[in-house]
Amino acid sequence: MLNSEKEQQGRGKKQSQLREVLKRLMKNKTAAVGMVIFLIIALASVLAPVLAPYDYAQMNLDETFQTPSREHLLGTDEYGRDYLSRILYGGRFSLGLGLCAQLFSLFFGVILGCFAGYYGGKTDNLIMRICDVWQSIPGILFTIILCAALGTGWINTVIAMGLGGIPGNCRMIRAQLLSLREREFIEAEHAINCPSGKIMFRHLLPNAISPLIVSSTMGIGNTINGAAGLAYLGLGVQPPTPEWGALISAARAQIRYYPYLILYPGLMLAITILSLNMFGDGLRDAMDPKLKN
Amino acid sequence: MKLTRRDFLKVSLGGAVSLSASMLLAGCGSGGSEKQTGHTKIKVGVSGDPKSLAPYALGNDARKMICFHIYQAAMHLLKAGDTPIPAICESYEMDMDGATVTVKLRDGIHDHDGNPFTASDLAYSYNTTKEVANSASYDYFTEVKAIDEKTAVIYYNPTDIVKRNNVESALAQGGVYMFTQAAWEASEDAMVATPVGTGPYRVSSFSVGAKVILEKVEDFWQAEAGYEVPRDYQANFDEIEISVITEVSQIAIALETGDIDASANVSEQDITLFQEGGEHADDFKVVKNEGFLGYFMTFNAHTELGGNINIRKAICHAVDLDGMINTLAKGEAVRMNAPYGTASSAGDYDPKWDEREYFPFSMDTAKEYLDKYLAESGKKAEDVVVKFAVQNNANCPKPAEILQAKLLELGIGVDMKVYDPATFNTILTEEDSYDFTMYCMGWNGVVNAWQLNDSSNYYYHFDKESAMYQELLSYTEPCMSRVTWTQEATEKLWQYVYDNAWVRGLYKNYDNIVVPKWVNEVVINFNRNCMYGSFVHD
Amino acid sequence: MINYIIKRLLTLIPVVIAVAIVIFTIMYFVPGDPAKNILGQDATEEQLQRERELLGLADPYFVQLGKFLYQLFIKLNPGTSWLSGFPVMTELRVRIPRTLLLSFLTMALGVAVGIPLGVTAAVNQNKLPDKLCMIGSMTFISIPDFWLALEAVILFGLRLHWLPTFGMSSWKCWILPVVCGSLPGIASNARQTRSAMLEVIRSDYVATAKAKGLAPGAIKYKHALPNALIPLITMMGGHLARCLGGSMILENIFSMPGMGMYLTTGITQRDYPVVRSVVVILAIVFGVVMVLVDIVYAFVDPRIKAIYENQTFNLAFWRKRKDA
Amino acid sequence: MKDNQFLSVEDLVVEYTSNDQVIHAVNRVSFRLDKGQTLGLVGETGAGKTTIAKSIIGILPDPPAKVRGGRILLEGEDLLQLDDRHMQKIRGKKISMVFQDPMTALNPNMKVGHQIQEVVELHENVSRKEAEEHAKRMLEMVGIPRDRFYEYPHQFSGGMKQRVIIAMALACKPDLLLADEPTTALDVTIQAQVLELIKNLKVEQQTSMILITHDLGVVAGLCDYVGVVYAGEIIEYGTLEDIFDHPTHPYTIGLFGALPSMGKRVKRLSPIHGLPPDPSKLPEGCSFSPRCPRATEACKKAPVEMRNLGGTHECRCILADKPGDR
Repeated sequence: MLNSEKEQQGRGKKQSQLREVLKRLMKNKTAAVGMVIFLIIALASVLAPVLAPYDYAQMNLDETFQTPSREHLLGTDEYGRDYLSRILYGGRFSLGLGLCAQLFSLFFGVILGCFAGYYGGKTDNLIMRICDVWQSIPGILFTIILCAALGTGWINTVIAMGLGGIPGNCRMIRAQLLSLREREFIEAEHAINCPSGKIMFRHLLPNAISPLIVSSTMGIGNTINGAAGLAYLGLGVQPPTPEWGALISAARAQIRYYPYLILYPGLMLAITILSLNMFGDGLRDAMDPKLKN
Repeated sequence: MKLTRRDFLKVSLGGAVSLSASMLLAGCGSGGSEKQTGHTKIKVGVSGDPKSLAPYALGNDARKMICFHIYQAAMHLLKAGDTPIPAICESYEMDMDGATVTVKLRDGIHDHDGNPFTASDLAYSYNTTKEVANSASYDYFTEVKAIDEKTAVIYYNPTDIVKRNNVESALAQGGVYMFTQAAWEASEDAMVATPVGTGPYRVSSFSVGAKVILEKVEDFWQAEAGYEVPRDYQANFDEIEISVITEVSQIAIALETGDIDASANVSEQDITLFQEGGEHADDFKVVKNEGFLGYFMTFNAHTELGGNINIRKAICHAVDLDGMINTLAKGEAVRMNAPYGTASSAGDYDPKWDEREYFPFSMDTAKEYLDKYLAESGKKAEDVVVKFAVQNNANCPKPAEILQAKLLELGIGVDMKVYDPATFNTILTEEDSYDFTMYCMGWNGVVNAWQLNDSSNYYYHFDKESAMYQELLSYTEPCMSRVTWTQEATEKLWQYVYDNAWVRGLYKNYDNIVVPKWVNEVVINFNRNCMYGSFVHD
Repeated sequence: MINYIIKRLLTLIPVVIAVAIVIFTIMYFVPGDPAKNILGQDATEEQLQRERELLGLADPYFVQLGKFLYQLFIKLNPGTSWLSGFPVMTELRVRIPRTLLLSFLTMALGVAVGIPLGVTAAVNQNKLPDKLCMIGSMTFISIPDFWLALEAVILFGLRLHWLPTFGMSSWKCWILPVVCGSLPGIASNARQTRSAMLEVIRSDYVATAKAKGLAPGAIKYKHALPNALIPLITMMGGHLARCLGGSMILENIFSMPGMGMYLTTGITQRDYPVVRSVVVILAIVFGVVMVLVDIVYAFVDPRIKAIYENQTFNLAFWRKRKDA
Repeated sequence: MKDNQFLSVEDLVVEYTSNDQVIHAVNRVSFRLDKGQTLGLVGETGAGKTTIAKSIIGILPDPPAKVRGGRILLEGEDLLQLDDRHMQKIRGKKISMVFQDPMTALNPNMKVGHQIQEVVELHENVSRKEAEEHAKRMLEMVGIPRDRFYEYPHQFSGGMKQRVIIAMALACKPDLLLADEPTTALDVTIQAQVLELIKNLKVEQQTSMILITHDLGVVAGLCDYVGVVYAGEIIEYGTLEDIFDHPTHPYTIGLFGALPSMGKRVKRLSPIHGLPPDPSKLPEGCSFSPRCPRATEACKKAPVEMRNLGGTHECRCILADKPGDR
């Protein structure tokens, strides 16, 4: 009975904490604006099939490079495909790429970090040295090599970008866990011989996760930006998929003649990253009140 | 006292330094090219990095272009497929059964450092190239021996000598450049950065991956000894400055800011700036030169869809060739009416093929063939998914996207994957990972594409033990050997490949060469490289 | 202090060896056959086989690995590029300085402009400079650097003729790439400095300094900034990685042949010696810089210096401290 | 009115605004301090004691805090009217402050000696050499060996750090020392030493001092006058004897009731019930009325003025007409 009572109390606490964070978040205007913009973009991408006036792959070779007009709100690209629908569908791939890569690196980073932070000693040292090696190949270089190794395409790019982020998250979680581990409520857990897995994921993690969530929200934008860089080098997502990074890189040849081709995906990318950063800032302040100015 | 190479370099370096200093003051970015009469210098922009200028190195167009200015081969070709004309060697005799070729050298030959060039140097060049390059592309000859000062014998690999065009052109096109033993031994870096050849130009400065400056060789042996110098060996400029510009859109900008005078790598989008009616039409002109790389599609017999004649025909007829040419090459491209060849590039190309219909684009015929397949296989259009492998170089994915859109219109699914060139080569060898491919390759003959050996790509598409393979061989075999080759055999091969739709040639882009107005005539060599040094100008 | 640096450099060696093994394994399992890539389409099967033997690709994984490590670390000979026959060392001796110079210049500009921007934004918080700085940094973080570079080339190179657009013939050629490369760096540095400064400005010792009668400027630069710099220095490692990655793309746009294109073409053409040696050398450079960052970290933060200096500390303790 | 009045604070009002809520931290506080005297400001935490001190020395953090009114006359000069450049000359020279938490009050990145030397160089136009010598002397004065001049704050214990802060504060012989709970963060033994140190230096340098604390024992040991602060107002003011022997305001009585004393046999301490009022919504009338056992209707209506109970003893309570006795 004692345990269940603690459960309620524990769950109650977490719920209120979540509501607390949301309340504080709403109060912070920039974060709210950021979240709203991001939701609009995410919604537009998800509803792409409904919103998009044309199918994104439907070509019309005698209507190439149309500047924005009534039928084609954002004009057409070099094959006469409607650019608005390509950008909307592109949103799916780009946001998907950003989200999945971050979730991928968050997932593995957290597991590695928890083991390193919680068990300490040899496992900690081993995992830390692996992270050292992993991080000593500079960021984008590691992604380039992985992209070449795994080959091009959306899924391979997600894996390549995701793998790059794991050591960073691992270190962050480990640092949090190290400081939390000594706290009394963890010793209390030991006292009632709560299984270590439960301690790690039910109690340690919720307290340690907040900085990671902040860094991941900002990471999404950088991942999409990185994908544009990869597409420029001819790796990552390849032309048929209308991912924003690939669109920007493909449009660079026409930068002088049809600037709108690089402008629109670039703007969408910029707005997404802007909104994510604003949301991330707000989230960090909401989650960590003492940081509030 | 002959200037040894070391102090010559010192002098030229000094010259280069003062030259670049003056250029620095003039602000290397500002002002158009010097407008004095009798241009003595041409600035060229290339998009590929020549990397190494050693005589044996393999490599891209930029390297080949520079090497053709510096080195000479045993013989010389004016146009691919012609009979070679004298260069280093006066003449050659072929002995088919003994599998040897004996060559007679001209006299008065010396390299840039003044070392005399004898038959032993020719033998040395061949043998060193074969040994140093350690690459199988020099397997066509085994060894070269010098008999006396002026004659040498090249021992061919017996199986190769039979191949039709491997003998004569190998003397010019075989990738072996002439250099003297003395120069080779004197060079520390195996001539990678300090090449010493016998050609009309020599390297005066070389900064890795950025800029190569070529300088006219005053005492060019061929002119000095009074021989007639072919038009692509004339040295009409004192200096050629070759800058490597890796970003394609920057080449047009470099032309407009005057950093470079000419380039053959301007992108299709930017070319309109320099053609008539373009912004810079009055300073530049564009010369069209048929490209080397052509786009085409091949089908994989191993898979169920690739092996089916109706599907192949449906896909071939779904190719909107005019749409591709107008969209991607602004209407400027050479259509291929035969697998792998065009009239000008392939010696064995039969002109009457151009009059024939070659898979005319019509969605209805494509639909017909598709329905035939659907009836045969009992499948519905939706659940037919074609696996399409595309090579990711020289803009291959662009025509592939147009084809993909057309096939989607047909109602069948297209699982299109773009592979970088290296991975693409391995994908070809995997039997079931693709139904058909699109890639671009350069061949100088319809037959040349099939004839080489059993490991070339197209044979991968066939199951070696299948009857189809034997049938294919029955058509390619007669064209293989130099002895048994006839035009009818090539015609039969064309017909067989067309009827079975094994290969569908698409088109070849033109290489647009942008040159300044003061260049009157653009000189292209047999290998389609621009010989900037020999451009005729006022 | 010195023996700490030596100890720290010694730990670098196993890391670099591990990096070499990792990159070797990745390239070993990468699809694509180098021999076919070199000989082209028309090579026969036994020609390919002979080429693989020549390149040493035929022998088993561990033999190849052993040879590679022996050549690289003992003979210090990274071999020659399979495609161009150019010894990798000569090429790198020319290319490494260009990439490193570009990366360090962009990093330096990023720091030199980013940090003061961050400080001014933090000091007059929620006033105009703060808002401007934040909006500016938000926009520059989100623009891909190659788009920025291309627009800059068109504007400054083509339209205004102020600056050369490519190559390295004069120092003026470096202006555009360095500025374009440093903008994302400036943006992120400004943001991080601002949040670090905000935290420091609210601390007690700044109140003490004010109580002592120091002028706001003196407080800002003598007391607040040194303490705000400490967390920034740990970010320098990540900042350098971004600059290194960014310079790879900028090198291509401005045709400044550095490690970037050399590596990417090496990868796409399966030129193993090039890829392996470039990655190992980059890892070494990156490792050494991280050690430098730690040493600078010690100079700036006396508490860390104390840990380094007293002999009794053991590596594990220090590791934990640094990783935390 | 340049009489010997050293410091006079008249009707000081300070408010904090944080996300559109206004907090009345200090409401019309007035008190006087003669040269060489020590005033103890006593009260619960959050009563506004520190705000008063910070507004005197002028280091209130500007965005949230704002001085709404009143005057702070130091030797006749109103500090609130001075611009910042002027105030910089006064801070550290005429007025200096000792902070509560020694652990974070010193710049962790600067050598201890230099932090003292800095204030000396700032206010005394002496050469760097002399300033260093002066700083070393100050260190010795507070009982720290002079060769620890070049060490960093993290190499000192809490007590030692507080000594450095005191050395820094008294380096330029200020006329007025503001001590904001100097010993709260220290354990008892160190507390006694630090208080002893402050006492000796105060006498030696004739500095007048405002001591802020919630510990009546400390006040007893050091102060000449005492002001009891509650909810941003001084509710009782007088000499040490007035307050300790004749506490009249119910809150002051409650304070002493909550104090365990060795002499009396008391079974249970009598805490003051309830909590201090919310500073953003102060009650009408006497701010202590909600918690005052003897509160009447009159107390709740109008704000209560300070009333003189004779001599130096004043109290802000309408019921109080003569000094009570304990």
